[in-house]
Amino acid sequence: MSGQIGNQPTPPEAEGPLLLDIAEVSKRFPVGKTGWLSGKSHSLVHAVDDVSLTLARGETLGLVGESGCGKSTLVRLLARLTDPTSGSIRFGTRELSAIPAKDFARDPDRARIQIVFQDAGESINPRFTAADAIADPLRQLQGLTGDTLRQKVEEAATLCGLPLELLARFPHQLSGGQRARVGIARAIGPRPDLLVLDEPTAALDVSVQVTILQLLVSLRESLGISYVFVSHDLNVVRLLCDRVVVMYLGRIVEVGPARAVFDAPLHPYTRGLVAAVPRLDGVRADALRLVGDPKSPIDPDPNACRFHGRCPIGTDRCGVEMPELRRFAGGRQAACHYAEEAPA
Amino acid sequence: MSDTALGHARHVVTENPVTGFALALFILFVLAAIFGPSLVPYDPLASDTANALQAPSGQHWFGTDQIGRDIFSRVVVATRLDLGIAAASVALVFAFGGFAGLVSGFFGGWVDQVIGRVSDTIMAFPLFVLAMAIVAALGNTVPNIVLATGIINFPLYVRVARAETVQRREAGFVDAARIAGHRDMGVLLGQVAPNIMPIMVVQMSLTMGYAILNAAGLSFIGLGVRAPTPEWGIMVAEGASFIVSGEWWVALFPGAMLMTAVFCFNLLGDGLRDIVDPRRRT
Amino acid sequence: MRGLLLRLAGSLPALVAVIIVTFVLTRVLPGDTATYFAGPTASAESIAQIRAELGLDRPLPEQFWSYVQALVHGDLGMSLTTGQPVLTDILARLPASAELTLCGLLIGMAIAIPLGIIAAVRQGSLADHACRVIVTAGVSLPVFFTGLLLVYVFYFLLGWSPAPLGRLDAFASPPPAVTGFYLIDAALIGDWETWRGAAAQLILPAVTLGLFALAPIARITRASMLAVLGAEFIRTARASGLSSRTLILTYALRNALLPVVTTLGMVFSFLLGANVLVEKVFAWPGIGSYAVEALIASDGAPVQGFVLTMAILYILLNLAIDLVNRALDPRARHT
Amino acid sequence: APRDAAAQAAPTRNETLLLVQEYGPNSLDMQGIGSSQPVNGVALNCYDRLVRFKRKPFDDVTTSFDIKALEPELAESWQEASDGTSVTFKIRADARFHSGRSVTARDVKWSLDRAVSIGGFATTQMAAGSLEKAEQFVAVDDKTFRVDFLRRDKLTMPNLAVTIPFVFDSEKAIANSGGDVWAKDYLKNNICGGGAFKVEAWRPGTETIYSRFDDWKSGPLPKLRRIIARDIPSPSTRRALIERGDADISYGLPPKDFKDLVDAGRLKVSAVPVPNAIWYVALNAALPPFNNVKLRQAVAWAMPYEHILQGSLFGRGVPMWGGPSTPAELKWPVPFPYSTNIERARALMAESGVAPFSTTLLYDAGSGTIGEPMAVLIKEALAPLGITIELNKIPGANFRGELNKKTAPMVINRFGGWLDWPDYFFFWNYHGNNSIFNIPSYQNPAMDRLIDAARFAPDEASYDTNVRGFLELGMHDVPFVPIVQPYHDVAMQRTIGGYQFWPCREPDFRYLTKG
Amino acid sequence: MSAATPAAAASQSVLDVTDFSVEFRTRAGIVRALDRVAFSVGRGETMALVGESGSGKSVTAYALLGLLDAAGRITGGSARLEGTELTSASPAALSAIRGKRAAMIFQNPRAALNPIRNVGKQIGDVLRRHAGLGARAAAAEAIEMLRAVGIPDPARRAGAYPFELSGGMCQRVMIAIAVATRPALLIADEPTTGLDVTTQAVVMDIMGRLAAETGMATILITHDLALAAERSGRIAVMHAGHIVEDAPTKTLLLYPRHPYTRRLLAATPTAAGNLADLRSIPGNLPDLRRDDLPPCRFAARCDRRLPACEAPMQWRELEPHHRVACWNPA
Ligand SMILES: Nc1ncnc2c1ncn2[C@@H]1O[C@H](COP(=O)(O)OP(=O)(O)OP(=O)(O)O)[C@@H](O)[C@H]1O
Ligand SMILES: Nc1ncnc2c1ncn2[C@@H]1O[C@H](COP(=O)(O)OP(=O)(O)OP(=O)(O)O)[C@@H](O)[C@H]1O
Ligand SMILES: [Mg+2]
Ligand SMILES: [Mg+2]
Ligand code: NI
Repeated sequence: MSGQIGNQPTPPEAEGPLLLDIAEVSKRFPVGKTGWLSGKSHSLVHAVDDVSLTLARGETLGLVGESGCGKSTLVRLLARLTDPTSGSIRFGTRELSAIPAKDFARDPDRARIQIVFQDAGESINPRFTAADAIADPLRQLQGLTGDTLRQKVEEAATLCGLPLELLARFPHQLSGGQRARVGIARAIGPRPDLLVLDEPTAALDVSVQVTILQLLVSLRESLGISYVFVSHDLNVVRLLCDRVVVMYLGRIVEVGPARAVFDAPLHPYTRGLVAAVPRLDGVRADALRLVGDPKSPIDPDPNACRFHGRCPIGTDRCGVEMPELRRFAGGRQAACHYAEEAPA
Repeated sequence: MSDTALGHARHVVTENPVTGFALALFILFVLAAIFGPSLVPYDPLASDTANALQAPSGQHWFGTDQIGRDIFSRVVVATRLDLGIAAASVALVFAFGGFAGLVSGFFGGWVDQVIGRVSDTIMAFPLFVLAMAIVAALGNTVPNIVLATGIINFPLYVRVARAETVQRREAGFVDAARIAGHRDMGVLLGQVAPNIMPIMVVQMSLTMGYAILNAAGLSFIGLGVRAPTPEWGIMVAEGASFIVSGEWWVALFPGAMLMTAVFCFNLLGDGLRDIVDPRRRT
Repeated sequence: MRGLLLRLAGSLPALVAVIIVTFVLTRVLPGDTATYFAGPTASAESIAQIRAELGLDRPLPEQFWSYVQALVHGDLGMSLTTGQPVLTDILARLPASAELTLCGLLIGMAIAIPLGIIAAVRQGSLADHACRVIVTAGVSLPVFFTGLLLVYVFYFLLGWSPAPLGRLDAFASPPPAVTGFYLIDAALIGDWETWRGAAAQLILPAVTLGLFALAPIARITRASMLAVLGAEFIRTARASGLSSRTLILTYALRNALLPVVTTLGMVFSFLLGANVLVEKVFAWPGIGSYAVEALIASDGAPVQGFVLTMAILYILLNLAIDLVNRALDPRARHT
Repeated sequence: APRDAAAQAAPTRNETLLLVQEYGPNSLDMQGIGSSQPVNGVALNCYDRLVRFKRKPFDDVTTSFDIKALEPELAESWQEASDGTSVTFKIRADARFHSGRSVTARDVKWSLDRAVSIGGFATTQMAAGSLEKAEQFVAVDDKTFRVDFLRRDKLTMPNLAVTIPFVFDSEKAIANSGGDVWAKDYLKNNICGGGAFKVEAWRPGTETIYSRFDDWKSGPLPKLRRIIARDIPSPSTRRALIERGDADISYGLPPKDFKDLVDAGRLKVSAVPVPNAIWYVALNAALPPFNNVKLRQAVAWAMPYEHILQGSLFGRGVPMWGGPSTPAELKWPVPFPYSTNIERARALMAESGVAPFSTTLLYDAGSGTIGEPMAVLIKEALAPLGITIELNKIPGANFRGELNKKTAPMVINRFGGWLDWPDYFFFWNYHGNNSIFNIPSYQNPAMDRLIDAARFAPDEASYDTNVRGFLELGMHDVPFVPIVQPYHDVAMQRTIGGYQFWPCREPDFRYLTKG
Repeated sequence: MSAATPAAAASQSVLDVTDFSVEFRTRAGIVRALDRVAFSVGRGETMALVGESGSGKSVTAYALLGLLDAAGRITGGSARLEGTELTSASPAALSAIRGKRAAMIFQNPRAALNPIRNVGKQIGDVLRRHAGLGARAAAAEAIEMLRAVGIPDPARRAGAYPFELSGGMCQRVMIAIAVATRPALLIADEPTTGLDVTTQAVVMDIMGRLAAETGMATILITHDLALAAERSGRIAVMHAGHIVEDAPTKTLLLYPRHPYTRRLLAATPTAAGNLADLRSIPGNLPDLRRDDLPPCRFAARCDRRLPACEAPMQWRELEPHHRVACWNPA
């Protein structure tokens, strides 16, 4: 189905192999209302804290972690929907962190970074038909109108396996899988270089999920897009992603090739996470259990490991010294004082 | 499941006979407003003191008033003005209040603060007295009554529009629109505004009734539309003094008409609310 | 506590704005106060004399300044219509309005909340539609008309209700003022005859107001009850086999009450402003009719005083709603 | 705390009168500036004057007064000086104030001095009777008081009987004055005199309760011991109260209600054509188009008189149209020679040469159920002449301001003078000195001469000639188109007797009886 | 027409459901949500009910406990809970059973708890209603229940409101409410959807432990086959209101016989698999409002369809405890 479509992604050759290079990015949200008279509030949610990572051209990066650990915030930062509190976001050769999110809407690079949102239904304006939704970015970002626009819309829809007769429907008249396809079609319409997918299949049945994942793979092949893929489902991440980033309470705790990370996690949190994933082949009686809840992301202790207190192998050291993200063999990194002691 | 809004409306109406009834009434009122003046049997302004205060009869269906004017004709002809006042004031406050609420909810920050203060200030006034003061200060002309009614409804619209906007400010489709290259105003007017429209329409329907009542109250105080223009509020206010003396029809018919109109708008508003209520969508 | 103080402080700007707006409004009122009060045969000099006495000949900013200065000292000026200091008038009349409005609200609540609950529990049923029609009818008539109709029927025709002579029968004397609420004051000294008299006087106007309050309260009760009944925790409660009494009263109603309380506050302040017309019909010596008379007479000070009082009441009311909300909703205590 | 008073023999219901009125006094001091109409009632009942008008029977419900004859009140007798330059009063020996102190000439002087110096309405009214300076008032001794005349003015003596020149307990007033010469604040809130009634409680805007002063000597002791005057703003409610028998007496209802009450016949209604008062339409004689006499006459011929009397006043008034072309009687008001005749109106309109035009008709919002229908009927009636009228209802406070501008082309108004002389009315309304009531801004030196001559006419004959002169001139020039002379209607239960009508139109509790 | 008697031994079973059918009347027509559903759960047993969204899992649970909304009604069959017939029980009788002998927990635990009542009281409410405890005893027992579901510092947490607790804790509170009266049957409708996998593991552990301790039968409703595989002894697969296959977990996973089960398994990502090996299920669930629903509701999506599939569905017990409703099982 991709053969019929002219596919000209626009990565200028000179830009080098790294598509995205973000360094020491943090995002903090003030909590409590900054009332008119109450002055500035001093409590901050450290949603994303000192995160650095890179994404190579054509690579698919998985992002996993507990709910509320900052995955969405991070991808919103790199999609330039919100402004980072600090840090740099380099897209190709361009530094984007200095451009306010407000102005980025009209930036020439806007079309090159697109997002597919978690809840496809909610991310489509209920007053738009599928065609309107897909056309919107094309019209706004590339100034297309009339027949060209329609043609492009249909092209994108076809690419995503969306029957053209569904284009006239409103979101509530579409099934979950179809909505997900509309969301993807809308995002790939402007032919982005980077597609951020924030839990695109979380609300779907397995069977629909499979087709969406396979669609993503085929789009990646035909359009040469790089993905940042956020998911709760480690099995899916493993299937789709080249590399995986594990976050915990706003910080990266482990990075590495997906298979390696899941087969032999270095960080105790990753270990607990992997152990908790249910498997078709039955329960493991000895599986590691992470009891308790994460700490509050509000004003966390800068000198303590965020996992301290819940960590099965933590020591007093973890309470006073924040572990750095260290490099390990096989292109892996982990932020734990005791990562070496990981069982093989 | 229905495919169109119209179809949806149809089944809500059939499911809810009261709303259907209100809709029928509404259509009647609109017809009266449009064609009323050319249909009525008497000149609504023509006095006939020889036939003053006649009880309802075959000749004068609703009787006659103090100076012998035909109440039926006056009541029917008044529809246009009353609906006009209500519609105009509601349209006014819809435009300004709705937009202010939209902006306030969407941008937050100081814009929100300023708009919030303005509507707080209005809310802190006893609203009817504020309307009176505005009309008294600017003169009791129809535009001023419209304006006053609009102003006192302002906070309500700001509140509703703001709440709805805040709910949608973080919605996925707003982000999606940003990603699609819309800037703030584009998102606000192109994406958020159409989505809060249904609930605003409900609001409008409910405040239409209130606007009519408000105009009637002003008339009672003596600050309403100028004589001899027929207007329900004035007619009720004038007729009110005849209730005790037994000429009940002078106040009753305009009162009933007023009540029916307000009633109709309120029921319609409730019905519309059910129609736009997402929980009721299948 | 700090939160409350902050809230109070937060309403200051609105209060200041209210003061300015009222001042300006009363000054642009077209009537010439001095001419009005100089009487019909007044000469130009006597009008000028009155004008000077009232300070109306001075430039507006100066008038405003002295108004504010007086305000700071708790002086709201003099009412020309009653010839009394505005503060005295308002203090004497506020309890009357408050008692009336409160009773109206209570009557409204007593009818509307059960109606709203029934309508929600039996959504779509005949009872639901009937409730809707009944409460909407209540709000569809101008209050003065309802009031007159009630007087006509219950006093004039049937004679069930006492003469609408104000708060008490002409020959009764008010109980010693403690709260200013006759019902409470009479109960305090155990004077049940006065209590009954005051209550009898109160019923018709309170019902008039109550009818008006019916619709918003019932509407919001129904809506929030519906929302709550559809909530998942109600399903849990049902799945736990809780009795329908516990279910509706303890689980659903208490949750549904949160938006109702907020609405009640709004309705109360709305009624307090709207009972202007009711007070007129029932000769109720409240602040609403006071303000209207003053407004018609272009008598600025009482209007300003009235609006200011109402604004302060409104702010206090919101504070009270906040407190009630806090009491009802643990979530509110944490913000 | 009237509660305590219950210990003494409390007034029975039969000794208590329940009066319902639209609004009550805004002060207890009728001389004070800004006092409202009901304050006259306070002055009447709670204070005494030197003299009062002689009462004369009017019909079986009402006693009225003779404006030309006086009887003693505080003064037991008086004597005009033979040269006609002064009058000397002998004050009742037994007259006491509420405080128990005996009334002296000094009190009278202080009170009259106050009336002429305090400014505002009181001073204006005093001046209407040539009472202008404090020097005119002399306390000869404790019980003798003299008024020196500035000029010969037939209004001087009657003006001493109106509600303004009443007598305060000056010692008490001064003691409580707080430094103010005229004790304005104190007297505003306190009765400080010796009238037949005391104010027991005054809740402005709510009620005023009067109780009898049992030591009153200036007349027969009133039968009523207590009066409760409630303010009931809604006329319908007042009507309901009186009709159901819950209230004893009420006035100020819309004319329709009085008509009904009279027709029903279950209540007594006192109906007195208000002396010196008319409802009229003023046409601005100073500005086009109504500066054209023919046009004004055309309007006078087009007025729907009968319709107004029926539709607006429900017959509660005396027609002021259809009279002979010269006044039949030399009194005021008299019917004008106009009546509704649209042909004559058209002819005059054509003669006037005024093309069809639009104009505005002002009326007072306070005139309620009367002004509005009247205005509507006039608007309708003048349309055939090509006069398009926009109605402009002006809220009370604004009305006088509008009149003062003297620019309103047409105004509906009602004027009533306390002192029932034609020249009194004409002086206020037609004189070129352009008082506020000369609403048409009518300027005619001939008229001024006639009025002035009549006011200070040396003899009956010259008075009559001048009165006839100005009446005829007024009829010809019609700056005012008189419509009707209104009734002052008061409804009361059948058990109420002794209703007394005074120029101030407030009820006099001193003569009322119950049961 | 007749469904075979359920595989589990009747003597041991807590719940026996046979020929259970449910319909919803809607404006758009009658939704035949359940059609002759049959299964039984034994004491201490955990049965998983799996299937795509809309297959009728929740409706089964609600219908059993009489929680259907007004539009829904049971049109046939029987459901016996420890011998009590549920389908014909009066609302009052059902309400007495609910929470006492059969309890239910839901997904989205935070929303499923009363936001303005502290959790101790919410547990206490059930105890007071069903265990006849007084207020004080109920409060004490509530604390014990909190302890039993592994909430640290239960005495203090009893006074907490749902919004003060994490999702995992709320779900444990829900479990506490459900098991407070030691019911014979617990229906857990997707109890861990929306929770993190780490939390899910802990919550499922607790449920498993409590079931084992009290001998409670559990119906675990989930769309996650892997979770079912880990946590249940038996799996019943639902499709469009039918139970299509019912077998012990291991058997079902290793030897799925119904084409739908096989399809479902083929679509489920596993730790070891490859994306390209996964296959989605063609087509959609049929519209249950149709009047002409085929006897096998999977037929339209099935690649093993035979002309025989037009015949009314019959249970086939292929081997002991392994039933399948298919004319052409693999
Ligand atoms: N606009 C905001 N204001 C304040 N706090 C925020 C805001 N957005 C996110 N947060 C906080 O930042 C943290 C990270 O949130 P985020 O949505 O990025 O998590 P997530 O990993 O995407 O979670 P999930 O898996 O549930 O989607 C959370 O604690 C959240 O409460
Ligand atoms: N109140 C209702 N009115 C009409 N149809 C209903 C109603 N409730 C459920 N249904 C229908 O019953 C069928 C089964 O729904 P059910 O909620 O049991 O599915 P489920 O298997 O629990 O799905 P999920 O995994 O999404 O929870 C669906 O087709 C649904 O549309
Ligand atoms: Mg997220
Ligand atoms: Mg479900
Ligand atoms: Ni629909």
